[in-house]
Amino acid sequence: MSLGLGFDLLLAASLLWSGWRALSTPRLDRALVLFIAFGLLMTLTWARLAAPDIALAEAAIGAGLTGALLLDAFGALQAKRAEAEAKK
Amino acid sequence: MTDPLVWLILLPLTWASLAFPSGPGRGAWLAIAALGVQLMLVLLLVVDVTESGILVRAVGGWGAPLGIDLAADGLSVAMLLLTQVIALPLAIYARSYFSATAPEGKYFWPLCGFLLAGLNGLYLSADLFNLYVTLELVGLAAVGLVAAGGGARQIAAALRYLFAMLLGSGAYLLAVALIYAAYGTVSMKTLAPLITAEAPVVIWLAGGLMLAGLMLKTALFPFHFWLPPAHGGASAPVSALLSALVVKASFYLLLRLWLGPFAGLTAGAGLLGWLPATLGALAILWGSCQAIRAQRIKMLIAYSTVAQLGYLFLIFPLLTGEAALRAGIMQAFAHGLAKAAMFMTAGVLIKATGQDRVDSLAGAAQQLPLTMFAFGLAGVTLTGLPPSAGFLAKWQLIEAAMAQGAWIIAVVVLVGGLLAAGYVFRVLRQGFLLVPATSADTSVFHPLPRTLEWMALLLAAASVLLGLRGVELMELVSLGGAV
Amino acid sequence: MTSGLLFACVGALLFVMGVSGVLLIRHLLRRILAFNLMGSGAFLVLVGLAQRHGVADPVPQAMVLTGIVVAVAATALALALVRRLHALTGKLEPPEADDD
Amino acid sequence: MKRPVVIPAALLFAVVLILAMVDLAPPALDLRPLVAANLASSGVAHPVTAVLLNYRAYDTLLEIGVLLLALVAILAVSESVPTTSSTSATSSDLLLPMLGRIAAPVMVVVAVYLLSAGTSAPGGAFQAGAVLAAAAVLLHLTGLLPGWRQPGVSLRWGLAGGFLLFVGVGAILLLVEGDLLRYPPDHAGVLIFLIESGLTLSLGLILAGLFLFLSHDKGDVG
Amino acid sequence: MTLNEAMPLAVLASSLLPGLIIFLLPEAWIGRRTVLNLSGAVAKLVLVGVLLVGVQGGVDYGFGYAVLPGLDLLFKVDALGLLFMGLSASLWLLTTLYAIGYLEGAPQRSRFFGFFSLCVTATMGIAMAGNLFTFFIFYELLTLSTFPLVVHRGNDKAMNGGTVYLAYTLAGGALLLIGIIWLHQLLGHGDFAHAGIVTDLDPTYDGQLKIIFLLLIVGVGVKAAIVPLHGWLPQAMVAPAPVSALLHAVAVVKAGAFGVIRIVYEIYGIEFAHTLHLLTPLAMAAAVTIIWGSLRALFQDDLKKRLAYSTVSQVSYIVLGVALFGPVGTVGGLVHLVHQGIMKITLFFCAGNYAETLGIHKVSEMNGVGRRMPLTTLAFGVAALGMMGVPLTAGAISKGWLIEGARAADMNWAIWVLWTSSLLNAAYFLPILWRAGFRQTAPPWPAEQLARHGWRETAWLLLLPPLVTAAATLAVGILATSEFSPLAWAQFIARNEYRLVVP
Repeated sequence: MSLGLGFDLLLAASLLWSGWRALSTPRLDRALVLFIAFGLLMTLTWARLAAPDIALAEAAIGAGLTGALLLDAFGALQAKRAEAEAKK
Repeated sequence: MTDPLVWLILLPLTWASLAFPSGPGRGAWLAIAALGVQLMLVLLLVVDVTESGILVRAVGGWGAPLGIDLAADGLSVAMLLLTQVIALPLAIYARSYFSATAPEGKYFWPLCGFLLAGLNGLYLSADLFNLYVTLELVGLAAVGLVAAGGGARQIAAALRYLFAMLLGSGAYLLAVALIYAAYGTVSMKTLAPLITAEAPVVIWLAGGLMLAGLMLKTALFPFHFWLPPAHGGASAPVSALLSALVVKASFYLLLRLWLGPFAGLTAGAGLLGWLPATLGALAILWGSCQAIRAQRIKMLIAYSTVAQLGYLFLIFPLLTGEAALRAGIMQAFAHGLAKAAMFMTAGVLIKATGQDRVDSLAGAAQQLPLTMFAFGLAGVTLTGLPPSAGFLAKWQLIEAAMAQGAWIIAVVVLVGGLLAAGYVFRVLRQGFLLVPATSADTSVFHPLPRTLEWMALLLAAASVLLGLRGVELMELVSLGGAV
Repeated sequence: MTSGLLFACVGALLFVMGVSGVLLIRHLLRRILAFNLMGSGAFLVLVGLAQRHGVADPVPQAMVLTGIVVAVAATALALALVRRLHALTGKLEPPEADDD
Repeated sequence: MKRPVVIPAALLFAVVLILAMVDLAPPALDLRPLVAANLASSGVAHPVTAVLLNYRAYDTLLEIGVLLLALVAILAVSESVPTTSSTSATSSDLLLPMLGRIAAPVMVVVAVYLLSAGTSAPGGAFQAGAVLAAAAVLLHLTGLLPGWRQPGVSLRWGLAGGFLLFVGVGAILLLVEGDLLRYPPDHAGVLIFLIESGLTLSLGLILAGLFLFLSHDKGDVG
Repeated sequence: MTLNEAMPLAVLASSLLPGLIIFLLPEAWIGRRTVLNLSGAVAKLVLVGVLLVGVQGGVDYGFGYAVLPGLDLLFKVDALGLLFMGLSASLWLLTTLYAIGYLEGAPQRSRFFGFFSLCVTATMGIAMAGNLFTFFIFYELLTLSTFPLVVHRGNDKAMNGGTVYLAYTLAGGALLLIGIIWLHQLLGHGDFAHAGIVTDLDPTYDGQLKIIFLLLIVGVGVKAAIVPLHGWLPQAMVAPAPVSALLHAVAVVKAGAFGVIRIVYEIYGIEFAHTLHLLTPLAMAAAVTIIWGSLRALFQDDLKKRLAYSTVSQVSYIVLGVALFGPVGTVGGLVHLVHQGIMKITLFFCAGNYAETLGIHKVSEMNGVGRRMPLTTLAFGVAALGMMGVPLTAGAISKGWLIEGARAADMNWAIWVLWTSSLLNAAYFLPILWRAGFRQTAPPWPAEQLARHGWRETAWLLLLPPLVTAAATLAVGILATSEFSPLAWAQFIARNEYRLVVP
């Protein structure tokens, strides 16, 4: 059992775990953070698969931009909700 | 020098991306002019294919399997022809339909251009991964059109539509991944001889994924849930575009895969064709019954689309003979032309009365005779009554079914025709009904540009007239086997 | 087992997880997450399975680059729709199927 | 109610799929030698870039189309209510604007590097465009760049320009060389670099736009 | 394209083109519409006349082209078709005149006349169809173009009548379609040929051929209103009088009867149909229809409904004539196709006149109407006597030939059916005549709309057509043995086309 395989197994497990938790965790903000973590793990995975181009793109687009989009949407929705509650 | 095949993709891409910077609501004339050119290009292509058979173009000059091939045979040229023939009148209609300030028309032209480019690209592509990109182009453009400028109901419909599209193309992409892993190529031409009945399990899984994904995208029962709200909720030109053309694209792709690269699997498993056929039969019955019950006129037409798509899938068990393929393409033409016309008339009726309930149509035959006549003609085609393209489709389908002893298909086709008459004549009946002028629920009819009515009539008449001369189209379809 | 094959298997699981999520989850933001998991799964299968013998293959890698861009386009459109729906109805779940 | 059907089916599918994948024989066809053999005439030295912008450049062309289309669709969906310029809430913080001022130029430099590196090493128009977009997002988050409303003419041309350039080059090559996007080997490198530069700019704008248009649309209607 | 090829198309165009143009004419352009209508009708009559002379001289008129690979749209003019065309063309002219008078001032006349012309086009297409495919196309076109006429009044009653009409005819059409395609499947074509086309098939197909026969006959039987497929006909009487007159007394029901003739003689061949034992059941169905229709007519107070049930009964005379295996019966059936049309259209014209002039819709309202409207009542009387089979009328000729035919075929029960039917005819027509002629008037009339102008009891456009057809009823009866009578033409068909020895 090489070090590489061990790392791969760990990475695989973390990928599955973070993906699973991103869907199942009750709190939305945590889900989003987990999703961004998932994106970063994907970046590592691409690096492990000798695909540096995809790793770069995943980091910038997959984790970065998608994460930013999601967080921004979440923030806007929270603000809206808070506003609505304040009105009550 | 002039290569109609490639220009059919480049031209819509160009006018779509020029219409966007020109500004909201702009680009109509550009689009109409370009669509006129596209129509001529596709006619040139028909001539080319008739003369020299299958045309293949290697993008970048590399050729499959390293590069991407574009290919045109009778089947794809027929679909291209259908697309441009419907798109041009539809564009003229849309120009009159969207007022300068209408929010739903703001970015209609760029979205429409990308949609048409995606469709043309899809019909011409011979590369499985490239097809995935065209599928996404078509799907996202369609979703954007449905959602554009809409209220909550439309947005919700668009979301449902979007997720259905994404699920479908996701399944398709996974299948492409499996195929690439198994054979090292995604070129249809290279794959066709490789995939045999002894293919590894992943190929069967890939085939299943593609089948499921494309059935979802074509809204085959029971995957039809997304279609009625999306097609019924969008603005009339968009509904026409979607119902007439977009759903046909995924059907075409399924057919192409079935007859092309996957022929080795589908020919071996004779019973496989009965799966889509059974679902198609259920779609006809279910969709028609829902259409008969529908209260809103566009919902009625949308459910009719669910039903009419069912006919397309009845051909799968019969594909061992060429007659079934012809029947399918004839049905695609019949439904495309008629359904575009029908949604266009619905747009006129809704604009004129300001209401969209079937019950509010009383007196329409008197106020908008041209529109009601167009609706009637389109209805004749959908019902499959002669002389219409729908009738020829039905005739060939029943004949093909009987030739192979598949009686049940013949029966389903006939019952479907009677059910279609049920919902078509429900609308006509209401339109012919005269209500006393004093009655409170008399609809007020607003004057509209005549272009709207004439374009609907044009397409409806085309759907009927095709029923008097289908030889050329059927011969074109037979020039086949690009893959 | 090469890392290619391993990650292809992970990809398969992620894909299945994503599809189930899109089908079962009603909350729209999470559904978008699920769609992205599904996409990532398919990408992993594409590259991983092609490289199951341990040699890098540029063709599927380029395909995945294309796929990632398409996925982000779809995600952005989905988010735009969700935000619009939320603005109009205040809800983050699609309304029940209205068939008429 | 769907749960009892979907989950077992999904699990079953996953198991069958994984078993089948493990079982899979090596493919009959291997494109890698082909990719490598034609690298010399492709105009770039990095195989992934060669696939992206030469062998399968048509995919890339359509993909940029998808991206531009998504942006147009987002604009079509979002309400064009002119909101007062969203002065970011973070303006009280002095550190962030500073960071933005310093980081943004650095990121532009990184983008240019990625773009030029793409011909021979990992990187290219996408990555560079993404970094540009990230710079714009950063500027927005630090309050230096307001959220975009309905785009003006020059912005719209900027968004569509890269794609139009790509289509234009493709069309000219079709007319001159006879095939869509067939680069003459001598000029392939230059043409690809030209396309990539245009794409980097437009991709940066589009990707930033995906964020900034959405971000502007807080959905305050009625 | 030669002139002989163009003739069938010209016949179609003479009503199709005016019809399409009329659709687009503004409502107020009465003059131009009338000119178009009449010139189309006259042109058609002239064309049919030319064809009559040509066919008698042995000229072939035909035109065809492929709609689908292996499937042709085929037109062919033969003597049998001309029998139907001659009837329709002459009655179209008269009915157009009548309709112009009838609909004066009514709304939606452009639509009415447009669809009216389409109906006649469809009828001509049915008559000239050279194969089953073409026949079916025009058969369904007839359904479609009559629907707007049935629902023309636009009230709920009209809508319901229209719905029933559609339900029957579309379902019948579906069965017909499946029969036709099945036959195509077996033969590879469906062209009409005078000796039948299925005889070449292996005897193992006899079972299938019997089922196909049933499908085909049920399909056309709906329009021919064979019991129990007749339910739509009385319902469709909500249509305006010209529609009832031309379409539901002549074009639609005759299209069904005509279809029966084509199927029995030119698809199966009379000999082969006899060998398959198909004729006796057909004759039985016709007999049941004849009796049942007459019985129902007896109990109708609504005048148009009584006429409608009478139609149900009378159309089956034609079917009976066909099913009587023998030349005499054939001639009787063929000639009745024309004679019944002339008589029945007279009756409907008169019924329309009563309704339009005085508002009379029911038999019980007709007391003394003969004094108020003597000419109309005279025409009605002539036609009613003809229907009963009184000598010197058209009806006497056809009934005579039918009875002779039944005797020649050794089907004595059919003679009884014909006699019973004649008695029943008398039972439902004589009371009407008696009321009209001898009962005292109990004014006022339900709704008197048109005043009397001297001898003109109603508008002259309403009066002229029934008088002409009533005169024709007598003429074809008295001059039956002359060279140009319908009877002579029916004998010509039987002799020249079906190679029968006609006495």
